[in-house]
Parts: sequence; C-alpha cells; structure tokens
Amino acid sequence: MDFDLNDEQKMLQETVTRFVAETYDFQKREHALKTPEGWSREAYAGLAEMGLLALPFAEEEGGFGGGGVEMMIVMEALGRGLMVEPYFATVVLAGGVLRHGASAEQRADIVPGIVAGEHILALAHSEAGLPRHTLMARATASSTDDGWTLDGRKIAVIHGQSADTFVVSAMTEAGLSLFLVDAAADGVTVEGKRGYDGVPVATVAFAGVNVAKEALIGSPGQGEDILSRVFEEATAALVAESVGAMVETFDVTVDYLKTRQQFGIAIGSFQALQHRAVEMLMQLELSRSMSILAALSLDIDADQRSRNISAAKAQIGKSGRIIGQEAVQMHGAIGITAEYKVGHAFKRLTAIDALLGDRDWHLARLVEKRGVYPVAA
Amino acid sequence: MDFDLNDEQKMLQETVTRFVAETYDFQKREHALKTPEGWSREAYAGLAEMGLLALPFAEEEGGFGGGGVEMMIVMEALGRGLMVEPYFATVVLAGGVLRHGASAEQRADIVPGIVAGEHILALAHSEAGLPRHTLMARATASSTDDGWTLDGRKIAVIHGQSADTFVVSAMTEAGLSLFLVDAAADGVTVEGKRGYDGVPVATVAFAGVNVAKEALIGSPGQGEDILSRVFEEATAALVAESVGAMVETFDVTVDYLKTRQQFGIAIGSFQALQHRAVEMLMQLELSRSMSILAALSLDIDADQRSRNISAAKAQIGKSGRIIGQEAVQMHGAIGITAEYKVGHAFKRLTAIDALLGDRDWHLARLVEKRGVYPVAA
Amino acid sequence: MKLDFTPEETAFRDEVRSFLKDALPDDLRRKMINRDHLTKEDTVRWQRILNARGWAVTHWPVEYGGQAWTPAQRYIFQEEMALAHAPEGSPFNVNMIGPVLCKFGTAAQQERFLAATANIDIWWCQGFSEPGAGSDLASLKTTAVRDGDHYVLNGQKIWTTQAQHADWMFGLFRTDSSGKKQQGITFLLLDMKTPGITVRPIETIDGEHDANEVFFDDVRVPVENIIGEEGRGWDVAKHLLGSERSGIARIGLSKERLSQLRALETRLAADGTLTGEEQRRLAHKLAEVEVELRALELTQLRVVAADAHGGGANAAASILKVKGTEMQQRMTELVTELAGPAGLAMPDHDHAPNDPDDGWVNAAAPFYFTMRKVSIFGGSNEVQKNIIAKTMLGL
Amino acid sequence: MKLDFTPEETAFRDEVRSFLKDALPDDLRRKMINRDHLTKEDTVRWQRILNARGWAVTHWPVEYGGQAWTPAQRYIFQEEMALAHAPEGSPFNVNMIGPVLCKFGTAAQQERFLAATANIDIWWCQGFSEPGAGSDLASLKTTAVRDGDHYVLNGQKIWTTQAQHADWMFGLFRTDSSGKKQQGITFLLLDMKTPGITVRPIETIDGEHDANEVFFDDVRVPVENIIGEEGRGWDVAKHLLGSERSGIARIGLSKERLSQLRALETRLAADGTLTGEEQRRLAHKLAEVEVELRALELTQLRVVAADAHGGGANAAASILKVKGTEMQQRMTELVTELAGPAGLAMPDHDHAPNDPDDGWVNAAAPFYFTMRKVSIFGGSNEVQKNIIAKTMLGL
Repeated sequence: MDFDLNDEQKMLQETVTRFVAETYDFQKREHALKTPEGWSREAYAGLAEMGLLALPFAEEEGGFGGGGVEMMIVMEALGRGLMVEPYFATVVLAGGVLRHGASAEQRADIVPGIVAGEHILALAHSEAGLPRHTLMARATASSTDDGWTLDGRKIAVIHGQSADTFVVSAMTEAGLSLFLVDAAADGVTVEGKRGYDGVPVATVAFAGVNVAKEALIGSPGQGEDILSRVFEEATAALVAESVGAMVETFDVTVDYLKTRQQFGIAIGSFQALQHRAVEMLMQLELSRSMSILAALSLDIDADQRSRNISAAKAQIGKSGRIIGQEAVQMHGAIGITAEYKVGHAFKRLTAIDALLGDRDWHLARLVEKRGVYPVAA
Repeated sequence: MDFDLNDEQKMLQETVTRFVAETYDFQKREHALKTPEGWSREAYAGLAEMGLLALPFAEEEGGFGGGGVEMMIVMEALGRGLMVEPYFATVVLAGGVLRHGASAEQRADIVPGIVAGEHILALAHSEAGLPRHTLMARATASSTDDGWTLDGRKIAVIHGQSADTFVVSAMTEAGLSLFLVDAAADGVTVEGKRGYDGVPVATVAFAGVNVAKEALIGSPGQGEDILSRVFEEATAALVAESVGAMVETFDVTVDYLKTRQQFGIAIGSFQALQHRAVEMLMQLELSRSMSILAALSLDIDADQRSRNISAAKAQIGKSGRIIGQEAVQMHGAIGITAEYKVGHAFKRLTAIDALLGDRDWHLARLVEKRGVYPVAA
Repeated sequence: MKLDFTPEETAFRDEVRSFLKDALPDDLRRKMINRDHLTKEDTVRWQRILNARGWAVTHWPVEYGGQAWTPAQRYIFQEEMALAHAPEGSPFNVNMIGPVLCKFGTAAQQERFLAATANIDIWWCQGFSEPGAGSDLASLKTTAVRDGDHYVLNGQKIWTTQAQHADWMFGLFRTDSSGKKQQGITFLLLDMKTPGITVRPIETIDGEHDANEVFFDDVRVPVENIIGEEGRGWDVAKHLLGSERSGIARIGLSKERLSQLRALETRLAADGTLTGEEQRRLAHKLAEVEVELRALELTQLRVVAADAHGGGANAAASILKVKGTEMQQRMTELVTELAGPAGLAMPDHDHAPNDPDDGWVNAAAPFYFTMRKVSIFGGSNEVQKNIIAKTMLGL
Repeated sequence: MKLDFTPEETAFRDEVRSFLKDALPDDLRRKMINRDHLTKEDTVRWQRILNARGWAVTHWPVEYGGQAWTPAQRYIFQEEMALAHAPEGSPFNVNMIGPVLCKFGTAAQQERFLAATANIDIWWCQGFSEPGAGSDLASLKTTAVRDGDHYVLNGQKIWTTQAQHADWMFGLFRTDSSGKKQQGITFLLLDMKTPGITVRPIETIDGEHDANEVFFDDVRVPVENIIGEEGRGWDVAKHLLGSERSGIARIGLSKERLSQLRALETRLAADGTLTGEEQRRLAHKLAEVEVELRALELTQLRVVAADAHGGGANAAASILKVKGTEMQQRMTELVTELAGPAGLAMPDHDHAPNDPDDGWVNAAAPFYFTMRKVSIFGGSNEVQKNIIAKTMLGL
C-alpha cells in the first residue's frame, strides 16, 4: 500500500502544474475562449512540447507509456486551469480508441501527429434519442466493394469543430464498429457550438460518407468492447480533472472568505460559512481518494475496475455539485459572473458530471453489480 | 380557502393543550412509563372526561362527530405531551375499524365503553415475514357452524397488553376479514413488550380461537377496504401527532440554545447552530402545512386523498428525522439521556416514521400514482 | 378550515386564465417555455398588454392604477401567470419603484412617473449594491454631495440589472458619513442620460448580459428627485425590500417547471432516452420534489390567508424566500440532469432550434446557472436565516 | 502508488484472521452481531484473551506491552477485529489512561498500573465532563485542594461511562482558578472506593445504563496519584484526546455493518418482507453509502500510509472523525428503516430471541439511538469543524 508519487511522477506533477499556473491564467483562458476556435493552439503546443500529448501512448509509437497515475496527474493539473484545449478529446478519447483498438499501421500513421499537437481528433459517438450514456448507435456503416459508407448524426462531439479526423461509431451487420473519418470528406457536415463550460462541442452529420477498408478500427462489431474500455479510462481522467477543478474552486473560495469584508469583518469569520467550507474540504478529500482509486484500477480485472470507476464518478458527481454550488453561493453575486473564475469552475464541474454517465448512471451500474465491494462468495 | 380554526375548534385546542401541559408533564409521563402497564389510567380517564375519546364517533353512538381538523387538534396536543396512552390504538385504529366497518349493533355495544375510557381495544394486523405496511395477512379465520376459528400470530400490536378486545385481521375464503376477539378468549396469548418510544406493543398469538358469527366486522372479504380507509385516517392522525412532537422538540431546543452556556456565551450565539435551528423551523412549518392538508383530505375523493396523505406522511418522515436528530445533536450528551424530554421526542418521531408506511413507502405510492398533483388529462 | 377557493375566487381564476389564453402572444409563450432570454421589447410589449387590461400593477393602491384584490386573488393571478408561461414584467418598475413612489413620492413625482412606470414608458434600474456593499448594503459609499439645487454623485454601483436598457435609475447614495452607517443614506431618482454616467456590462455565467457596473463621475441630479427626506433613504429601501409576501416563494414558477418535468418524463421515456432504471430514479426524485413543493405551496397559502385578515403566520412567512429559492434551484438541477450531454451546447440566439420542442435541452444548464442568483440577490439566504434566527427564534 | 497490501501485510492479515476465528468466543460474536449490550464480564473476558496473545494494547510502546506495528498493521488489525465481530475492549484502559501512563507516569505509577490496566484487572473510567463543561471542557470546576499529602476533591462529573463498574477513575480537577482556565487543571488518579464518592446512574435513550454522574464530597486522594505536574493536566488531556489517527473513522465497523445490510437485503427480499420497489430503493441507498464508505476508507488508508513515514496528509486526516461518525450513523439509520414496525419492541435482555438471527430487528432502533453519541462525545462534530476551519483553512 503506497500513495506516494515516485520521483518521475513528482517531476511530472511539478512540471505540468507550473506550466498551467504560469501560462494559462484566467485572462489567457478568457482570451482563448473568445477566439473563433474557442481554444488556444499555443497552449496546446505547449502541452505537446512538454510531451504530455505523448503520455499514454506506447513507446514504440513515440509515446511515453504512461499509466493511470500519470494521466491523473496531468488531468488534475488541466482541471485546475480549466483548460479547454482538446487534450481530453484527442489524447484520451480518440487516442484511447487508437490505443485499445487500432492496428499498428493505423497507430503508426496517426499517433505521431497527435503527439506533435498537429493532428486533432474527436470521438463522434453520442446521438439524440438514445439513452444518455450508452454503447448503442443508430448511425450505420454499410459495406461496399472498396470500403464503407457511413450515415448518421452525432451530437455532443467534443472539439468536433476543430477535428481533423473523427472516430465514428456506427452499426454494421456485425454490430457496433469504429471508423476513422477525415473531417474534410464528402458528406461530413460539422455544426460547431460552444459548450456551456467553454469547451467547443459540435453536431456532426455523416451523409453517405465513403471511407476505405482501412478506416475500420479493429474488426467489425468490436466497437462495444473498445469503447467500453476507453470510456473507463476516460472516466478516470475526468474524475482527476474534476478533482483539479474542485481544488481550484476550493482554494479560490477560502481565499475569498478570508478577504471579503462585510459587516466590518471577513465573511470567513462567520461560523455557518466556516462549517460549510469544511464540508467542501471533506468532499474534496473524498473525491481525491476516489480519483486515486480510479487511476490505480485501470489494469485490474474488468469487473472490479468498473465498480471502482463507477464509484469514483458517482462520488465526484456529488462532491462537484456541492463544491460548485457552495462556492458560487459563498461568493455571492461575483460567483455568477463570467468575469470570475469560480463560475467557470462550477460550469465545468457540471459538465463533467454530465459526461460519460452522471452520478445516477454510475449508481445504477453499481446497483446492477450489487455494490462497490465485491460480494463475498 | 380558510386556514383558521372555528370557535369550537379553538376551544377544543385550548382545552386539550392545557390539559396536556397541566396534567402530563415529563415527570408524570416518566412515572406512567415505569408502571407495569406502562401508561396512565388516570390520564386516559382525563381524556375521557374531556370527551376526547368520543370525538370521532357519531353522535347517535354517544360521540361528537368530529372530523379531520378536530382529530388533528387532539393528536397534535397529545404529540406535544408525547402521551403514551391508548388513544391512537383504541380511538383511532380500532375505533376507526368500528366507524368504517362495524354494524350499528356492534357499535352500540362497544363505543360507549370506549367513550367512557373503560374499554381498551387494539388492532392486531401486522405479521412477521410480510411487507412492512401491507393489507395482506397470513392469519386465517375458518368458518365453523356457529362462528369462526382464528389462527395466526400478530406483531407490533400497539397497546396489545392492555387490550380488552382485539380487532384481528385474518384471511377467509372471501379474502381479508376483520374480527372482534376478546382478549380473554381461549387460545389468545399476549406477549407484552415495551416499544422503544415508550408505547407498549405486543406480540399476540391466536391458536384455534373460536369466536361467534357476530364477531365478524362487515362482510367476509371486506377487510382490505375497511383497513385501507382506516389507515388513511390514522396516518393523518400520526402526521398531526408528529407535528406536535416536532413543535415540542423545536421549542425545547431553542430554549436550550438560549440558556446553555459554553465558551462564555449561549450556544445559540453560534451562527452554524442558528442556521440549523432555522432549518428545523422550516421543516416544522412545512410539516404543519401538510398536516392541515391531510386533515382536510379525509373526505375528498379516494385517489386525491391517498396522494395527499402519502405526501404528508413522506414530509413528516423527513422533517421528523431532521428535527429529531438535530435536536439531539444540539443538546449534546443530555440529548441522549432518558432523563430529558428531547430524546424521547426523537424516539417517538422515529416510531411515527416506521408506523403505517415510512417515507419511502409513501414515496413509492406517489410514484405509482405519478405524483402528488393530479396529472392533467 | 377549508382548502377550496370560494366560488368568487374560482370565477376570478377562470377570468385570468381566459384572458391569458387570448392575450399572451404565442412567440412570448414559446420563449418562456424554452427558457429563452427575453429582450427588452418582449417585456415591454407584454407589460403594455397587461396594463391595457389594468393588470400590470395590481398591488399598487387603486388610486394609482392597482386592483383592490384579496391576497387570494393576487396568489391566483401569479399562479395563473406562471402556469400560462407569461413573463413577469419588470420587477424594478412594478414591485420596487412603483410602490415606493405611491408611498413616499410627492404629488409631482407621482404625476410625473407613475403612469409611465406602469406602462414601462420609463424603464427603471436599481442602484443599490456596490463592490464593498453586498449583504452589508448599508455600508455603501457612493456619495451625493449637495451643490445648490443639485446633488453631485461620485462612486460606483454594481450588479445593476438591465442598466443598459434603463431610462432612469433609483438608488441609494451617501449624503452623510458622520453617524451610524444606516443614517446618511438618501434615496434618489436619476436620468440615465445625465452626463458622467458610464455603464459597463458584466457577463454572467449563463452567457447573458443582464448585470452591469454603473460609474458616477460628478453626475448632477436635481434635488427635486429625492424620495423622502435626505438621510432617510434606508427607511425607504427597507420598505421596498420587505413589502410583498404573497408571491415570494414563486410557487407558480415552480409548478410550471414541475409540469415541464412531468412532460419531459413522459416524452423521454417514450423516445428511449431514459432507461427503465433512470425512469424509476426520476419518478422517485419527482415525488420527493412534489411533496416539498406541495408543502411549500400550502405554507404560502397559509400566509396568503393570514394576510387576508391582516397578517400573522409569521413563522410560515419567514421560510418562503429560503425554501422557495431552494425549490426553484432544485427544479433547474433536475432539468439539467435530464438534458445530460446533449445539453452541453449553449443556446444559439441567432437560430431557432430545428425542433421547437427541443429548446429546453440547450437552455437547461444556462437556466440552472442563472438561477443560482435567486438565493443570492434580494438578501442572500444566509442573511434571511440570520434574520429568522434573530426575529423568529430570538437567538 | 499501489493499493495492494504487501505480502507481509497480507500474511499478517491472515494471521489476525485465523487468531480471531479460533479465539473469539461464539457467544460474544453472536452478541455483537445482534447489537446486544455487553456486560463488564464480556469485555474483560475478551480483553484477557487478547492480552494473553499480546494484542490487547498493541499501540502502547513495546516496553510496556505494545507491538511495534506499522500503521498498516494497526489498520488491518482493527479492520479484522470489526469484520470478525470482535468487541473493542475498554477504550478507557487501552486508548486513554494506558498511553497517558506510558508517557507521563512515574516509574512507580507504571509499575503499579500498566499491567493491570492491560489485563483489566483495574477497570478505569474517565472523569472529564461536568454539567457546565462539555464542549468547553476547560471550564471545569470540580476542585482539588491540597491538604498535606492529599488533594481533597469536591464537585461533580457527568457522562462518566461505566463508572458503576469502575475500580479507578482518571480525571481532571481544578487546583487553581486564578489564571487562564486551561491552567490550574490537574490530572489525578483515584480509587473509586474512596469515601465521599457517589455514583448516580443516567439512563440513556437506548434503554441502557452506561453513563453516570459522579459526585465528590471531600474525597481525599493521595498526592502520589498525580499524573504530571500540578496545574499541567490540560497538556496531558490534550495528548490523550489527540493521539490515535489510524482507527478514527472506524471503517472496519462500518464495513461490518454494511455486510450486515447486504445480508439483510438478500434475506428480506427472499422472505417477502421487501417489495420489488423497496428492494430497488434499498439497493440504491446501499450503493450511495458504499461509494462514500469506499471513499472514506481510501482516505483513511492515505492517512495510514502517510503516518508510516511520519505524518502528513493532514487535510485527509481531519475529515476522518466527522465523516466516519456520519457514516456509522447512516448505517444504523438504514438498519432501523429495514426493521420497520417489527423493530418497535425493545430487546428483552432476559430472553434470547426465538430465532437467533432475529436479534437485529429489535436492536436496530436502540443502536440507532445510541449511535447519535458518536458525533457528540470525544469532541462534537461541531467542535471538530471549528478546529478544521481554524487549523486547516485558516479561517
């Protein structure tokens, strides 16, 4: 039993935390949000320079072979900065599909571009009118002589507007399958929007889009297996990101309680607020514990892995809501302005709960598995 | 729309509240609890003298024909005193069965004794191994030449040890049926216990107990209809009692906050406790509103009646728990001693939630009916 | 005791309902259902429709255009407005400066402003909060210094809702710093076109621009624009903030949101967006919320009934603001949960949604965010609890 | 980072598990499962079994009979004890006066008391709280006045757990009222058979008699029974209250209760006591509780791991008492809900239940009631939050 970071991990943490603090303050983030793309190519290049885009990929592909703990470190730091760049979309989600499903050729083809920060990918999976977090799709891929034809409409595609390549889920005769689709291909329409948390999000339509045989990831029907694995990893990453956002929110709030004066004293002198701030701290620590659990669970057996990761996501759904709402309330009016960091953190925490299954979704999965702890035989 | 008591109701409220305050203080109650029967015949005689035992019965039977509001007034006052006498058992539960199911002859036979305070009845319905609040029973009543033979074992029979007569539910060929059984009849075994809230409760076994034809209440198979109606009335009564217990708990707690000194000041000066006391007040007022709703719902159509009454019971289940737990916590160690009123109120509030369907049971009924408000056509 | 409305009240409800059915423009109704942001023109258009009917400022004294309604009628009117998805008009005109002018205004001020206020010929904003004076409003510092027949204003207001649209502001200014902080505050009216006023927009986390900072740089306000006496503005403000009890819990709005949630429950279950387990969870949550809403509604009705014969039920009244705002916020949480990831995309004001029934999805989260303000503005829930602890519990 | 125990730790766990399987008397185990009240004899019997194995006072220094265990071993031991339904021994002997004697006692005191304390040849009680000194313990007033080679005690203690069984008391007494209230407090040991001591039982709401008032009327205590210096008793008490972190959240107990809840879920669903809807609600509640328990357990483990190399993780440590007690209380609430009306009847100490598996039904509510104390005793959760706000947040 050991909860310490090793020396490399400590260095990683220090480096990425410093990078975020020094190069991605609130004003820089605001500026990025106001650009047409809605995020900063420069900041993303900075992540690439530090090698963070290479982190989870295998060494033979130009990656660093980092595991769950390394990903936790990075995502927590990005969470503190509320970074809106396509790290999660490209490296964690689409990159995860490559790691767990793509052929060596596909990876050799794509990973170097990702690692260099030059190739943006997005996962196009969710659809309207289906359960909120499901492995189902209604989009179809029909086999043709020289490849596949894709039809369907995907929503909530994170960073879809900037994507060079989509990873698209679609039904084949063999079941759910995953395809690489060039964003510039004929029949692809991208309607870019801004997510309420600042992260760009798109609706992407595929109308008779022809792709080559080599566009298929893994074998036909393998989509569910790949995605379910990727979603577990990505959920652990989101949990870590949310811990980062909670830390930032908590720190900013405690500072505010110390400095904001009303009735002649710092509002942090009021016991009712003190006790609520203590509850925030407790929620933060419980969430941090679960983030560590999730990070350490990525390579254990599948059943316990999904219990642990669902428990972690359920925990941060609750804690994130408490911390976000309380931070806004304790700040008063300034908490609901776009000009102040805490409101943005609250929004990102809300979005994180909604992504990849909210608290209720994960609790339902735990009910199905009869709980967090393995039931004794 | 009118939430005022009329003059008679005001007088009733004043009378019964004064009676409880003047004749049933904490020491008197403690003394009653320590008697072998566990309650005070003298206090019960006092209720009889004031005519309260006659309250809900029809005038032609020697009653006063009081309705839901009158019952609410009385039960709230009894709740303030945490009275353990068999008013609820005899007048509300068993008396309710008489009012809604018994023949004129049966009522003429029994009600005068109830009204005089000389005849104690108890409802023997619940059984082990069945859902917690159900109209089902496994006890049986077999038809014989000159009557019925009852077999079965009933638990949680409130005031069973003191009962002169039991109202017993049992299955006949026609379904659930209700019978009057003399406590002294052959084959009746009463195992008296003390409820954690101070109210006596018994396990009552019926082994080949023979009763006459006239012991049947209503017709065979009518038990479910009668009991479901009685349970709604009784639930409204419990809701009112719980409001009384909450008022008492709240008042005692606020007094304590004002008088208890720690760190050189009254603990009521601490803002965290102030805000929690305000939440208690809010829970109390919400519960009071629902108690009024329940009292006014007894004679409306059956569907809306059960929605309203379930909503009321669900509300007081939550509010009673919050108020009870918070009162104990704010009192500190004295809150968990048997020598102080607030712990007893906490226990009674716990028992009230458990009786006649707890919060979850009533929420489940509301789910079944798609909510509290009638769904628009 | 009885729950039912009287036949007269029922007839009144039907009259309101029928009026709203006819008079409320369909585009406004649709915007309200979809939680779209209303423009100034939307609000003005609707208030003028109400005003033409005599129902824009119903709780003003009858001689100034109000209606001699009972508390029950006021409650019914508010509930029907909410259930019909009618906008609320400008609270600054209707609930704030209007009643203040009725009670404290001179005849000349009433003549000049009241009718125009009821019809929103003048759009008012409120200049109360300052950067250092939020919950502790009385510590405000923006000064009004007498100079001949003018006051000269210097300083800054903040959180000034709709100031960018406002023709006039009513506000609190410090005319004397020598005594207790509640003393020396003066209530003034000022034309927003007066030189020296700068309005800076503040974007809020729902992506909208409702709030502003207002800066005063030697702004000259005629002395005749004072309300009440110099240095007694705090009394005027207290009257303004403490008057109306019949609508404070905003039950009608919560009931309207509940009916939206019920409709969504049905629809999302039917179209497959909700799994069976999710349906059960949602049904349970809705039952919990409905119980509390019904309890709150009855508490509001108890206060309404008590007000009909002159007050009372103060313990009940005191909880309405806190529990009412908690309820409104809880409703928006539930809608946001239902929207899920599909609700990530912000509403697009330039384009109507393809499916007119789908506006709720993208409006859910921004509405959830903006509704955090209801427990902050107008006296935060913490301040409310302090007041209840002091006045009701004697702590 | 890794979650797994080392092979050595796993071997240790197996050793503990196997010992408990053999050594714990079945009647004690059954009483613990049924939440029966343990007699003094029960506790003594079990502690002597542990003591014979060398495991009664494991966290004392090795030279006084403790074990040189790592924090992880301590955690494992506590968890296995709880999961095996083993009683906890006397906290007053094991966790309070024992460590105090080890650190502050004279050689003569250690010689006289330590072995007897470990074996409960002496049963200790704690004389700290007074009617006017609860959360504000330092305001205690019971006096100890020096008279030759004795202190003469007058006053009253309250909430003295198990005083009716106690052979000796350790307590705080005021030897000086002239300075700050924390000064002038002296830590004394006294024989409960000394003339002038009266013990009055206090019944608690679970129907049990654990608490007492203890009155002192010219009680003469030899000066040699002082621990530390006169007037420095507050330092001794602070050490006593603040030492142990590895078991503070009592995760093992909560896990044992969770396993009971899981067993009940299965059984009640099978025997028809729970409807399908109730099963779903219960399953959801258990999932919620398990998530929080797992989070708390990992937080506890983080503290244990940090302690293994000398402390740290203070933010995590600070939450353990508050969240740990909340969790224990939540578990008892759930069991009480499951017992329902069948659980109204109080347990009958004179008669064993007919069905040995049914003891839980009647013990559920009393256990729920008594567990309210865990957020009150040993520094209420309010006091804990005050401390966290001050020390961790700097508020």
